[in-house]
Parts: sequence; structure tokens; C-alpha cells
Amino acid sequence: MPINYYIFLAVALFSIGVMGVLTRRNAIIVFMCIELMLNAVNLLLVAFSKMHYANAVLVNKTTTAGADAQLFVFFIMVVAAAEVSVGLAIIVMMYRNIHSVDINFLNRLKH
Amino acid sequence: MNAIILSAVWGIVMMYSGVVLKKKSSAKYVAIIGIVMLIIVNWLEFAGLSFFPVETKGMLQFNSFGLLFNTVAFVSTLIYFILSGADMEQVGNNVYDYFALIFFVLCGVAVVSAFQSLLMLFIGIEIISIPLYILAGSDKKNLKSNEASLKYFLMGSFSTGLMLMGITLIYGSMGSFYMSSMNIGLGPLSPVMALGIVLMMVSMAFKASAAPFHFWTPDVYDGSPTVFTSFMATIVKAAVFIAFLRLFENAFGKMHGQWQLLAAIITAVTLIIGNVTAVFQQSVKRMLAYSSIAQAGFMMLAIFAMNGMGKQGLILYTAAYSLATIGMFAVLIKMKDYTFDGFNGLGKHEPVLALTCTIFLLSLAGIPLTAGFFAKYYMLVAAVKTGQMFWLVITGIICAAISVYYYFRVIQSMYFKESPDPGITVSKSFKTVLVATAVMIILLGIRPGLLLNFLNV
Amino acid sequence: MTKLIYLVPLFPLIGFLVNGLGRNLLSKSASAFIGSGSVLGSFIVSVLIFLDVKAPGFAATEIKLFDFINTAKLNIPFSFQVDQLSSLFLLIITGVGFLIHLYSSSYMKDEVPMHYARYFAYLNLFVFSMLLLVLGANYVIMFIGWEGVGLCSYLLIGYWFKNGDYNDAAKKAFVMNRIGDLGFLLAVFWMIGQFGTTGFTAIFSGAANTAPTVLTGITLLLFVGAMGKSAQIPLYTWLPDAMAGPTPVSALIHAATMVTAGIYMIARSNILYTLAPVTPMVVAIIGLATALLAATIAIQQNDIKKVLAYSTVSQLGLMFLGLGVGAYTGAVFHVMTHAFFKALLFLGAGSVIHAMHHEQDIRNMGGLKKHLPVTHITFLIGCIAIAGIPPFSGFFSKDEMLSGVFANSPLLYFIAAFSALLTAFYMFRLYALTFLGKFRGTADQEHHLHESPSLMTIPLVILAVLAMVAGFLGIPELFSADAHWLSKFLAPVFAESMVHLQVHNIAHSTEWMLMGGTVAVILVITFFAISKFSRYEKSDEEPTGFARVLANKWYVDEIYDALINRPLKGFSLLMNTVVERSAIDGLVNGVGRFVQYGSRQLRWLQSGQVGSYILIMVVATVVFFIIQLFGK
Amino acid sequence: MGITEVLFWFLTALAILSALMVVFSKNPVHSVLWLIAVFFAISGHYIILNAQFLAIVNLIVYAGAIMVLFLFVIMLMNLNSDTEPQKNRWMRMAGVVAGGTLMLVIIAALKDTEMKYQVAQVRGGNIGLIENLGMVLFKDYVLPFEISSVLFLSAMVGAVVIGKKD
Amino acid sequence: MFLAFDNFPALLIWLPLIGGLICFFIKSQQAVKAWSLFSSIATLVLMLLSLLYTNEKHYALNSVSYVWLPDIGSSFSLMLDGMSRILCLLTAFSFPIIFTATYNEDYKNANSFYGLMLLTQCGLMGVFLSMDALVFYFFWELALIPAYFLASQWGGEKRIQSAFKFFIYTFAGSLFLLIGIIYIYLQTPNQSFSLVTFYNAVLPAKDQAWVFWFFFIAFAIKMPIFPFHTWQPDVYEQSPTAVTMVLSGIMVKMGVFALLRWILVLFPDAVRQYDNILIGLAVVGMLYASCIAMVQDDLKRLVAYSSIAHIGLMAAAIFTMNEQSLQGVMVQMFNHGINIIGMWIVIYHIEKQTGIRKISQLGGLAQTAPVLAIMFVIIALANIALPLTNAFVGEFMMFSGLFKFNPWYAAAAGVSIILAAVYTLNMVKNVFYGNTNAVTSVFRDIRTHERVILAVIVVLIFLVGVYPAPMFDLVKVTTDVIISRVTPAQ
Repeated sequence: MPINYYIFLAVALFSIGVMGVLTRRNAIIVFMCIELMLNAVNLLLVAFSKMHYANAVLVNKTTTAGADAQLFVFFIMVVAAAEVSVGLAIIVMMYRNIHSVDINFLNRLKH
Repeated sequence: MNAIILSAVWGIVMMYSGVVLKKKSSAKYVAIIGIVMLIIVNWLEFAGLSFFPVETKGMLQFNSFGLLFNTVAFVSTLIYFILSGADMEQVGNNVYDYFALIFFVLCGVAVVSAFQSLLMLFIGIEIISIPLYILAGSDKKNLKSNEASLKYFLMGSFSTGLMLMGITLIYGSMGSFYMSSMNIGLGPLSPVMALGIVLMMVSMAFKASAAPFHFWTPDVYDGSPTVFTSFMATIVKAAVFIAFLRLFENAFGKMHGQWQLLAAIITAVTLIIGNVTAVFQQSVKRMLAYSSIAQAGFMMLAIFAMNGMGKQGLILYTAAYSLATIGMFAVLIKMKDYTFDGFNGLGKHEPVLALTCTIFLLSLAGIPLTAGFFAKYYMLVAAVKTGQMFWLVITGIICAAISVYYYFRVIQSMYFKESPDPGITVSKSFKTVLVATAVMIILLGIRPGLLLNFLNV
Repeated sequence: MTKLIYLVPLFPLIGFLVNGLGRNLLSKSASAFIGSGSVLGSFIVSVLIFLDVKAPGFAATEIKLFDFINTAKLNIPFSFQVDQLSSLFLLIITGVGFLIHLYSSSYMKDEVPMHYARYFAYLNLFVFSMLLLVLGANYVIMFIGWEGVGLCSYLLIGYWFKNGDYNDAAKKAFVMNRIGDLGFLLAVFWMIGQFGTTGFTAIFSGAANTAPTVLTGITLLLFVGAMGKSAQIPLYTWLPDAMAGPTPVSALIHAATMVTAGIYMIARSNILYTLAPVTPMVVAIIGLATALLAATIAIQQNDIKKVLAYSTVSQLGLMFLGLGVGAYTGAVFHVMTHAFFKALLFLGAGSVIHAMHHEQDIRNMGGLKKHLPVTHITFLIGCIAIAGIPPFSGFFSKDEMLSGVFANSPLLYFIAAFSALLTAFYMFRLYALTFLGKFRGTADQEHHLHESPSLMTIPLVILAVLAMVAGFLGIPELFSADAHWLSKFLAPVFAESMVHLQVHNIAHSTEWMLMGGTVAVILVITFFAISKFSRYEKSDEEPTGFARVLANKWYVDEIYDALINRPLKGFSLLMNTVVERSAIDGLVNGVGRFVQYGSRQLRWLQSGQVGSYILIMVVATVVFFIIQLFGK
Repeated sequence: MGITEVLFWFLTALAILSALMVVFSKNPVHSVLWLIAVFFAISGHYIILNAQFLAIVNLIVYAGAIMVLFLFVIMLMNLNSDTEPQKNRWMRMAGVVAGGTLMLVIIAALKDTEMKYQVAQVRGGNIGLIENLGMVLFKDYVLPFEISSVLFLSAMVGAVVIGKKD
Repeated sequence: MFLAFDNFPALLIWLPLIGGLICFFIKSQQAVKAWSLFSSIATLVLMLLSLLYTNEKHYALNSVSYVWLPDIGSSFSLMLDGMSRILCLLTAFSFPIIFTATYNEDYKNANSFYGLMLLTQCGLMGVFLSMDALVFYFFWELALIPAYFLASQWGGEKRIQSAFKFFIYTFAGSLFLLIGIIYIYLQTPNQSFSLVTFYNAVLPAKDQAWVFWFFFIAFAIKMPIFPFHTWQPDVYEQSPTAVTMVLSGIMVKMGVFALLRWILVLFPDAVRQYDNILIGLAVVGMLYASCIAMVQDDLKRLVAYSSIAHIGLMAAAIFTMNEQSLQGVMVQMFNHGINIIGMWIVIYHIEKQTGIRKISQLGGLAQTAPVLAIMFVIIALANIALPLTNAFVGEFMMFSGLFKFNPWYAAAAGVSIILAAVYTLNMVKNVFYGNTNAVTSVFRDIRTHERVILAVIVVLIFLVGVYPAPMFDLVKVTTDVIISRVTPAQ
């Protein structure tokens, strides 16, 4: 597959994630959109990984080029998981206090 | 490596000592022991004695720059613990956990001051960020704290997304995460690489609270419990700048000309927004938040200039800025009223506090004989030395003049306005450490070499 | 003896210091003694020096005391010039000065000791400054004296400092003098630039090799200085106002000495003026205009001192006319005779005022002849002298100047002669109103009329004698060939100029005719004035028509006020309130306010909404992309 | 067009459609479900790219663990479309425009790059296999692996600190 | 650098510094007054002593250079040359005068007041002595900070705002200076801040032009030159008079001094390029300030504006860059300091007793306080440069230089000396002459120590006025150095 396809797909997903972050007020959905952005990144990384592998393997049959990107994806997932645990804890804490997950509801800090 | 491991271990020690030691007030002492050890082992590594011969596979590299910064960060943390450690007990029941989280952050600090691979940068930044989300929200019943935490978290995650996109694009272009393998060529950038660099710059600017990605800063600093604001605004921010510099020097240093304009724009906008907005603030805490943005603008000059002068200056700047801001926050925590008027008459009732505060503020404003002067001096020299974009230097000095306005408002309140005794009680040791900090600032202001001579660049 | 020249100014300086510092300790007689004695000391030294100078074979010498300003490129020594001109002036200053000191010791006796001592301190300081002025061997030292006399004039006019008007008069005198001084100063700078020095000798010897335009500039600027000091148009208005000071002061400063400083200066710089193409004409015309203007004003004045003041202005104008036409000796001669008779007139007026209990309006006087016999006689002598009636001194000096004028331009001569006629008219008007007719004052005043004490009358008598005989120092060629002593005495000073001046000799017959004609007309006018004003009756009628214009001094003060003072003040107020506060400071504060405004506006960006924060971040990122990718 | 292409386009369409639905569904629960669909689509892509390990991990970690967590939280809070807060129209418009511009700019920038003719290898290449990745992970990437434990630890502590009732 | 106790320049800095720091620890008001007076007199004695060691044989005693920041090429080097001698003498002389003149004033927190005063003195000395740009900048700021505190903490009602404006204004200016210094520093071949290296740094004309303006702004604000002067009247009005004396007597000389020490020798081409603008500005400022002074009713503001006019003349004279005016300026810096301090002492005394500074509300003081009146008149006359007073020689030389540069400037500037006479005499008239009123009729004359102080000033006025030659000798070498620098190479 031409790498451009993957780039466009990932960028599209990433932008949709950004759009979601910008248009939604529900903290959980916003957070989910961020996860969507991360997934777009992951996809692109894997695609790049295979691209570089494809280039490298022409020279060296036993190359591990590209493995690093896939491991990076792995780490991203790790971090995402950790972030989710903290993030959801924060959202739940907020919900306990104000019974809402509206990000605009808490608006004391400004100017 | 010493510091990374010890700080992680000591984080765990803190957690468990919470179980063993029931008294809240003991936490501070355990933490102080830890940080002192951290300083020592870091120093030993500086001296060439590494306890853990871990093969990093080129992921980390401990050079004098990073280690010196670690020292600055750890010493600042020590002062922070002594001055404000006890105030953490006010925030909630989990004081041991707070300390543990701070040690984890320090682990992250040590990682980002030594990273050689974008992966380590990413992990390090996340290790720093995640505990901070929690610390920001640690005052659970306080809606402001909640809000700060949520905002910080959402925006932080978003910027992580941007950073990952940047890393991915860079990887796509370069096929590696190692900085050493990117720093090539002077020719025009490929669009992929260019976008990657922009995204890296945006996300680092976000973490460093540089405008226009700074919006979380005032709200989060204002909403978080003041003790943690102090930590976030100083050591963490300094570490982010070190990472910023490290990244752009080692990874993109040879393409300096390609992104210098963007760095200049960010610097200028940060300076203007930080300084100008701080002028109108009514709360000292919020003013300090904006001031941290303003100071970030000056530190950005080092990124913009990207030369030896800027590098040395950044270390000095972080030291000067951290010490002064920690001191300011330590005093601020003791105040009952965070507005400017809350400081009225402090010069009369608490002369030592007022005097040290004055020194901190003078340092922040960059008045000679304080470390802040040389910090700014190095930044300006670095910027002038580039010989380009002189308007940025002019913006810098105009903003430095504006900054005097809001820093001196505090001094005015303390010395020239009257108010009944606010009844602040501070211990002798608090004052002693405060004075010691002030003395350090002045010593650095007379001889910046005391710090910079350790840097063998 | 010339080596001791420094003693001449030193004595009054010591007198000033002792009287000034010890004014609370000294008794009145002690102050008077110190004050007068110091001037007497100077006078004696002056006489000795004069004898030295008069001796044949004397050459002008410069005596250096110390370095005043000594830089690599400019050296101004504090040095004195001893020659014929300065020694003559020394005599006049110390001599007349001494008499006036003597007179003052009686005239001011009503003052409390402290102020009495202050008065003498000022007088001494004045004499000191005046001596510096005439002794200075360069223009800077001359300038020191020049400003010094201005200062003393200021101090003495405002001597009665409680009175606001007197202070205003003092201030006016000082400021007007300062305007002139600026001209003087600029001339000095020009000379420094041109000659690299301010010393007389060097400058005068270099004058011949200097571009005429430069000389014109320098001399005109110097003349501006003279206008201020010697009360010439347009800077003369301070002198009549200066009559606010004690009368002996008027006699000393505003008649005999200080106001002649301008004459001295031009006489001293005669070679510059001779060589400058335009200046002499300017000097002559301004002098003549001043003479005429002041004379017309004097006709309608009723204050005894004001009349004398305008008369002084007028006489000074004549002297400048003389200088302008190159009659340097004549001008200096007139300075000397004028010093005698004008001091005499002022002191006489002082005596009258003294007797009248500080009444100065001549309409309230009359018939004082019998009450004040000595004053009357001496005053009359003064009037005759000033009117130019032979054989009194004024005749000789004035005649010498006027014949010089005639030689230069008959037209100027006739105008000058006209003003000389006016002099006779107003002087005898003054005389008649004061001494003749019947007393028009209050009964109380009449009761107290008395002749002044001898300390006052003795100077009057001495001066009267001098006023009568001084003219014989300068007997014109007409009467006796080679009898002009003064001319011979001063010849070395003006020798250089005489080479350059084309002296037109007038035929003796013409001279006789002019002289005779003038004297005859003067006599007629004198008798007319006496006869008219000895029958004067007091009336409340305000003068009308032209007389009113004259009575109001041609409205010059009002014109100055409207043209200079008020616009300047208005301008300043405008600057203070509008430009300073609103424009400049407003700009400075505006910057501050702009920052504050910016702060208030910028903080709206901080809306508190995560959504908008992220939106801005995204937009900024997009913008950065665009800059990075397409910006170059 | 071979099966790979068909699959590719199908998964692409699915991913984008589902992603849009995540953003635009009113009901949070639906959003979660659509997001899971996205994850499945992405996992499909991984499989096409022969990144088997990641495909599985993606499903387990994301679709399995994380999304279930989300679902729990949403259900715990009893969020549905009625309680869903709505941004005002201008803000939403601005969000869409900004996101769209971002995409356009990136695509405009990247459509004509030097890697235009490069391909990502599909259906082949063995680096995505667990064996190979494991070798690299535990040989070269052991340090980040260890350090990420600190991250987990702090997340754990944090979650406890935040979640625990005082 | 701390061991530099073996020569004059170092001692002149350390003595006030130590004296000032000790002040902070003295609790009793009387003791702190006595101590600060003693300390300042010690400095004066030291300064006078140093005047005995002026020839080249004593070079080592009058210059010092200690390693400070070798990495960035800055050394702590100080030197007492002719010009700095004049100004250090002024500084050393003024402080005892000020302390004595205001000895009866009771300040709240007297120890900080006197401590800050002495710290200001230290900063001023440093500015005048430093031969290293960074050291110079340090002291430049260090003189400002205590002055700011002094002006804000003690003084009139609006003191906080006015002092703050002053501070920000001058600080902003000095930041430009810093950039200028940094720029030149980077052009020096061996990256050094030393003045000598700066002299030798070759700046292209284009750079000179803008770096010059950077330096100029800083100094212009400090002096202040029209139109950067608006902070000054407010600060002078609001500050306690002792502080005003320091500000107007010495601190404004920092700017003048800096023009001579730095601008002329570093940017002769730029000065030559802009001389008409600069001198024009200065002359306009003189006239402008004189006009405004004429309509002031407040004594302090009047003197403030008169000071602006005088400083304008100095600035104009400096930019003519000829020998006469430079020498005039150097001498005049001292004279102006002495005179204006004398003016302030008198005004201080009037305000202290009556609480009034409005000229229109005073009058007749000559009757109740003749000694004060005489002193004041002498000082006022010196202020308008009457011959035989000190200011005359300075102004004479300056005008002479200005005339040499362009007669029209001299003439225009000369108008301001006429205006100076107008407002000064107005002030004298309305304050001292005329009749007394309810307030002024109970005025008491000055006491012995005040008489002595004013007498010292008056004696100095005449001493320098009559025999200024030693002053000119003192500054001769410095002038030659500057002139040789600014004269374009043939």
C-alpha cells in the first residue's frame, strides 16, 4: 500500500479526534477523542514501521528496522492505559463533586 | 542513572513509610533524607561514580549539562521540601503519597535531562505529567483543584497526542527515534520532518507553558494547592526547558535556521502575553503563574538562540528562577490572603520574610546582584549573539521592564503600605532556609561561575 | 605703584566682606567708616596710579594676578589693565564713589544698623565690581565686573525689599541687563573663536587682520551688552524704574558709573568699532534715538528722580552718538563731566527728597530755594552744567561730541542739538518747579523743611565745583590750540583708531556759529522754562494729546508687556498645562496605561474554557504549519 | 484490486465512519461503541500490515480493557443523550473548521513528499511478530520498559490518591 | 575582589557599603544618624586624601582591577581619573552635607533610611569609578534600587506612584543600555567588558548609530533630557528632601558622566552624525524647561525644572565634542551638584518650618530669616551662573564650546539664562522679599549647624568661582583622552 494512504488515513482520524475534542463538552467523550488521536498515531507508526522495514529489508534480510516503531506503539498503549486510569479517576472525582462531566461547568479559574 | 533509580526507589519507600509511620509530619523528614541522598548520588555520578552500570543502549546519556541540571533541580526540591513540605500536610491525608509522586516526578526529571531517544523523552514527559495531574487535583473537595486537575489532564493529554504525532512524522522521515541519527543536513526540510518539528515544538511549548499554548498554566497554577503549584512552576518547568533545549539542540540543532522563526514567534508571544497579562492580576498567586509564563519567555530565548551562551544561561536561569519562585511561593503559602493587599505591611511585621521576598522578586525582575540578572544577561547575550531577529531582543527588554511593574507591586505592598499585623507564624528554621536561599541567589548574582564552572562545555 | 593695582578693588572688597559679615555687630558709624574709608583708600591708590600713568613714558601694562581659566586651548588670566583710560575711570569711580558714600552715611541714617551695614556692603561690592569692569585686561574679567555691577544694581534697587514694586524694578533691571549680557557673552565667545583669547592686547592687535563682517558681528553683540548696561533703546526701560533704590544709589550707579560701563567698553574696544563697517552707524543712530526719546519723555515727568533718570538715558544716548561718530575722547569726556553733574543733581534731589520727607513729586514742591540754600545753588550749577551753558563742564564735553557729530553728518547734529535743547528745557523746568515759585506741599511738610546736614552738603559742594571746572580739562581747539589736556592724555588709547578714522575738520567759523547758535537757543529756552514753570499752579488736569503720550513714556512698557511678557507667560502656561502634562507626560503615562489596557484585554483570552484553549492551540498549530511550510 | 486492497478500503471506510460517529453521536454509550469499532478497524489494519502482536494488544488493551473502563464509568454516571451537554453552535463550527483545516494543511503538505512513492509493506515482513518484537524489546528496549514501570506506579498511586474516599 | 582594600577606588566603594550595611543593625535613631554622618565624613576624608595622590607615580593607588568573571571577560576594575575624581568628590562631599542639613529630621525606620542612603552612595561611587562595562551597569542599577526605596518609603503622598514611574522609566532605559553593552561586548575581539577593549572595538558606522541610541536613551532618561524628563519633577516633589538632594545633586550626574565616559568615546561618529538633533533637543529642552519653571508655583518643581534646563546645557555642550565645552561640563557637574544641594537645603528648611512649598503663599522671609535669605540669594545667583560664582566658569566654557559648534545654538541656549534669571529672581522675590504673612512672620532663622553647612556651600561656590584653575587642571588629562578619541583620524 502506498504510504500516502496510511498517512491520509491517520491524519484523517487524527483530525477527527481533534474535531471531537473541540466540539464535545463531555469530558469522557473528549478524552475518548484523545484516545482516537493516539490510535491514529499508532496506525501511522506501524505503517511507517513497515515502510522502513520494506526499505531496509532490501539490503539486509535479517534487519529489525521498524521494530522500534512497533515497540513505540506498544509504549504508547502502555502510557495510554496509565493515562486512562488517572484520567478517569479525575473525571469521577469531579463527577462526585459537581454531578456533571461537562468541561465547561467548572469555570472558576479564568482571566 | 543513579538519580533515576534512587528517585524511583525512594518513591516506593515513601509509599511504604506511609504505611509504617503513621504521623503525617514524619513524611517530610523521610522525604528530606531521600532528596539529600539523591543530591549525593547525583553528585557522585557527576564525579564519575555510577552505582548502576546499566546498558542504556544509547537511550540515555548523562553529560555534565544534564547532571548539573539535576543538581539544581534536586537542591531546589530540597529547599522546597524544607520550606513547604509541612504545608503538604494541610492538603489531604495522603501526604506520603504526595511525596512519592514528587519522587516519581524527579525520576522523570532525571530521565528528560538525559534522554537520547524520543521514546525516552516521551516516557519521561509522561512520568512527569501524570503525577502532576494528580497533585493538581489533590485537594479533592476543592472545586478549583478539581478544575485545575481536569484542565491540566485534558490539555496535557491532547498535547501528548500532538507530540506523538510529531514523533511519528519525524520517525517517518528519519526512520529512527535516536536524536543522533536525526541531526543531519542543512538543506531544506522535507515537509514530513518540518511538520514533525513544528509539532514537537508545539507540544514542548505547551509543557513549558509558552504562548500561545500556555492557557492551562494560569488556571492550573491558580487552582492547584499552592504547595504543588510551587513545585510545578519551578522544578518541573525547568526540567521541561532542559528537555526542550536538549531535544532541539541534539535532534534539530543543525536545522536551526529552519525553525528559528517559529521559536522567535513563540518567544515573543510568550513574553508579551506573560508580562502584559500579569500586570492586571489581583492575586499574587495568579500573578506568579503569569510570571512563570513570562519567565518561560525568557528561557525560550535560549531555545531561540541555541548556542553555548544560551545553554549555560538556561542552567543558570533555571536555578535562579526556581530558587526565587520556590521562596516566593513558600512565603505565599503562609499568607492568609493571596491578593496584593495581603502583603501590605509585611515589611514591618515580618522584616525577614519581606526582605527575602524582596530579594526573590528582584531576582525575578532581573536586577543586578541577584542571580536573576545574570540569568537574563546570558539569555540576552545568547539572543544578541545570533545576530538575527533583533526585534526579539527589543521585545525582551521591553517586557523585562514591564515585569518590574508587577514584581514591584508586591514590594510596594510589603514596604510602603500599612496594614495591621496579619499574625503570620513561621518557624526559625523556615526563616533560616529562606535567608539561605536569598543568600544563594545573591551569591549567584555576584559569581554565576559558582554554578556554571561545573559545566565543562 | 601700578604693581599695587590690586589694592584698588581689594579695599572695597574688604569693606564689603566686613560690612556684610559683621552687619549685626557693627555700629552705624563703624559701617559708614568702613564703607567710605575703603573707597577712600581705593581713591588714594587710584590717584597714585594716575600720577604714575600721567608721568611721561608710561606704557600700558597688564598685571596678572592668577590664572582664572587655564585649559590647553584657552587661557584667561585674572589680570588688570593699567592705562590712561582705566586710570581715568578709576578716578571717577572711586572719587565720585567716595563722595556718594560720604553722602549716604548721612542720607541713610534712619536705617537700623543691620540694614545700614548691608547698604554699605552693597555699595562697596558695587565699587568693587565696577573697578573690576574697568580694570579687567580681558573681556572675561570685564564681563565679571559687568555682571557684578548688574547684580549690585539689582540688590540696591531692591534694597527696601519689603516693597513689592521695588523688587519688581530690581528684577526688571537685572533681567534687562542679562539680555544685554547675553549679547556681550556671545561676543566674547565669538572673540574666543576668532582670536583664541579674550585679552585686549591680542584682540586689538589682531583686529586689523579680521574680516569686517566678523568685526561687525562682534561689535554689534558687544553693543547689545552696552544697550542693556547703559540703558539704550530697546533695553532702557529698567533705568527709570531703577529709581526705586535709595537716591545715592541712583547717583552712583544709575548716573555716574555703572551706566557708563557701555561707553567705557566701546571706548576700550574703539579699534574694533572703528574697523567694523556698520556698527558705528548703528551705535550712533541708536544713541541718538535714545537721546531724543528719553528727552521727550523727561519733559512730561513729574517725579524728580524720574526726570533725572530720563535725562541720564538721554545723555547716555548722546555719548553713544559721540562714540558712533568716532568722537571717543568727547564721549569719555562727557562721561566724566556727566558723572560730576549728574551725581550732583541726584544728590541734590536726594537732599530735596530728604527735606520733603520722601516726597518726590515736583508738583508738590516749589519755593525750596529759601529753605535749602546750599542744595539750591549746587543744583542750579548742576542744571547749568547739564544744559551745556558755558563755561560749565557740560558745555565743553557736549560741544566736543556735537562738533564731532557735525563733522560726520549735519543731520545727526541737528537732531542731537535738538535733544540738547530739550535737556535745557526739562532741567530748568525741574529746577523751577522745585526751587522757584511758592511751596505747593502740605503744611506739615513745609514745617519740617530744612537744609541737609553737612555730611550731605559737602559732597554737593565738591561735586558742584567739579561740575563747574571739569570742563577746562578739555578746552576745544577753537579757544586755545593744544589746550585739550584730556585728548592728549587719552591719545595712546585711541591712537590706533585715529589712524583709521577720517577726521573731518570743520572750519572754525562754522564751529563758532554752531556753538554760538546753540548756546543762544539754550539760554532762551532756559529763561522760557524758568519763567513758565516758576509760576506753576497745581492742577488735577491730566495731560492730553501728545503730552499724555509723553507722560506715559510713549507706552513703551505697555508695548513690551503686550509683545513679550504676556505672550511668554501665556506660552509657558500652555506648555506647563498642555504640553508637559498632556502631551509628554501623557505619552509616558499613556504607555503605562496602554500596557494596563492590553492586560485587561488579553486576559479575556483566558476564558476559563478548556474548549477555547484547545481551539487556540489548534489554530496556532495550523498557523505554525503554514508559516513553516509556506512562509518562506 | 486484490483482497488486500478491498480489505484496506473497507477498514479505512469503517474507521473513518466510526470515528465520525464517535464524535457526532449524542449518546455517550454509542460513542464508546463506535470507538470500539474504530479500534477493531485499526486492528484490522495492523493485521494487513502483518503487525500481529499489536493487533492483538490493541484489541485486548484498548477495545477490551480501556473501553470497558470507559463504559463502566459512563454507565456509573448514568450518562445518556439527555444529559449530554452541548456546545453552542459557533464553538462547534469553529471546532469543525479548525480540525478540518488542520487536516487539509497536513494533507496538503504531505501529499507531495519524497515518500510519495514509498510503500508500507503489507502481508509480509516478520518484524511485527511477537518473537521478533520480544527480542528487540528485551534486548534494546529494556530500559524504557523498566522505566515505564515508574509511570505505572505513579498512575497507580495517583488513581488511588484520587479515587480513595477521605 | 574583596581584598581590594589597598587603594582609593576600592575603599571609596567599600566604605559606604559597609557603613550602610552597619546602619541596618543600629536600632537607636541618634546612633544611626551619628554613625552615618561619621561614615560619610570618613568617605570624604578618604576622598580628599586621594586628591593628594594624583600624579602618575600613584597610579597603582588610584586604579584597581580584580578578577571577577573571567569566563565572560569582566573584571572588577575601577579607576580614579580626573573626571571620576570630580564626581567622587561631589558624592563624598554631598553626603555629609545632606546628613548634617537634615540632622534634625526624624525618619521612621531611620536605620533603613540612612542605610539606604549610604548604599546609594556606594552605587554612585561605583558608577563613577568603574572601568568595566558590566561593573558599570551593575552600579548603575545599584544606585537606582536604594534610591527607589528611599523615594517610595519616605516622602509625599504620591511618592509611591512617582517613584515607581521613575524606577520603571530608568530601568527600561538601562535595559537598552544593557543590550548596547552586550552588543559591543560581542564585537570585541576577546570578548571583554573592559572599557579599554570597548574603546578598541571597531564598530561599523551603521552599528554605531543604533547602539548609540540604545546607550543614549538610558542616559537621557537618567539625566533627564527633554522629552524624557517627566518623571523628574514628580519625584523631586514627592521625595523626602534629603533624597531629592541625592537625586538631583548627584544622581543626574550619572547620566552626564556616562555620556562623557561612554557615549563620546564609543560612538564619536554617531554623535557627529546626530549632533544637530541631539543639541537641538537639548536646547529646546532648556528653553522648554525654563519656560515651565517660570510658571511653577511649587518651589521643588521650580528647582526641578531649572535643573532640567541646566542639565540640558550640559548635554548640549557634551555633544559639541570640543575641548572647552567638555571641560566646562566636567567642572559644571560638580558645581551644579553643590548649588542645587544648597537650593534644596534652603527649601527643605522652609518646608520643614512652614509646611509650605507654594511660592505664592510665602513671602518676607528675608525679614525673619536674614541669614537664610542671604545664603539662598547667593546660591540662587550661583545657580544662574553669575560671574565669580562656581557655575559661571562651567557655563562659560560650555557656552563657549557651544558657540564654537554653532553660534545660533549658543544664542538660543543663552535665552534660557535670561529666563533662568527671571524665574530665579521671581522665586527670590516672592519667597524672601515683600511682606510677611501669618505663616512667615513666625519663621525662625537657621541654626548654627545649618549655617555652617550653607556657609560651606557658599564658600565652595566662591572658591571655585574665583579660582577654578585647579578644577580645570584636574580634568585636563581626561579631556585630552576624550578629545583624542573623538577627533576623527586625519
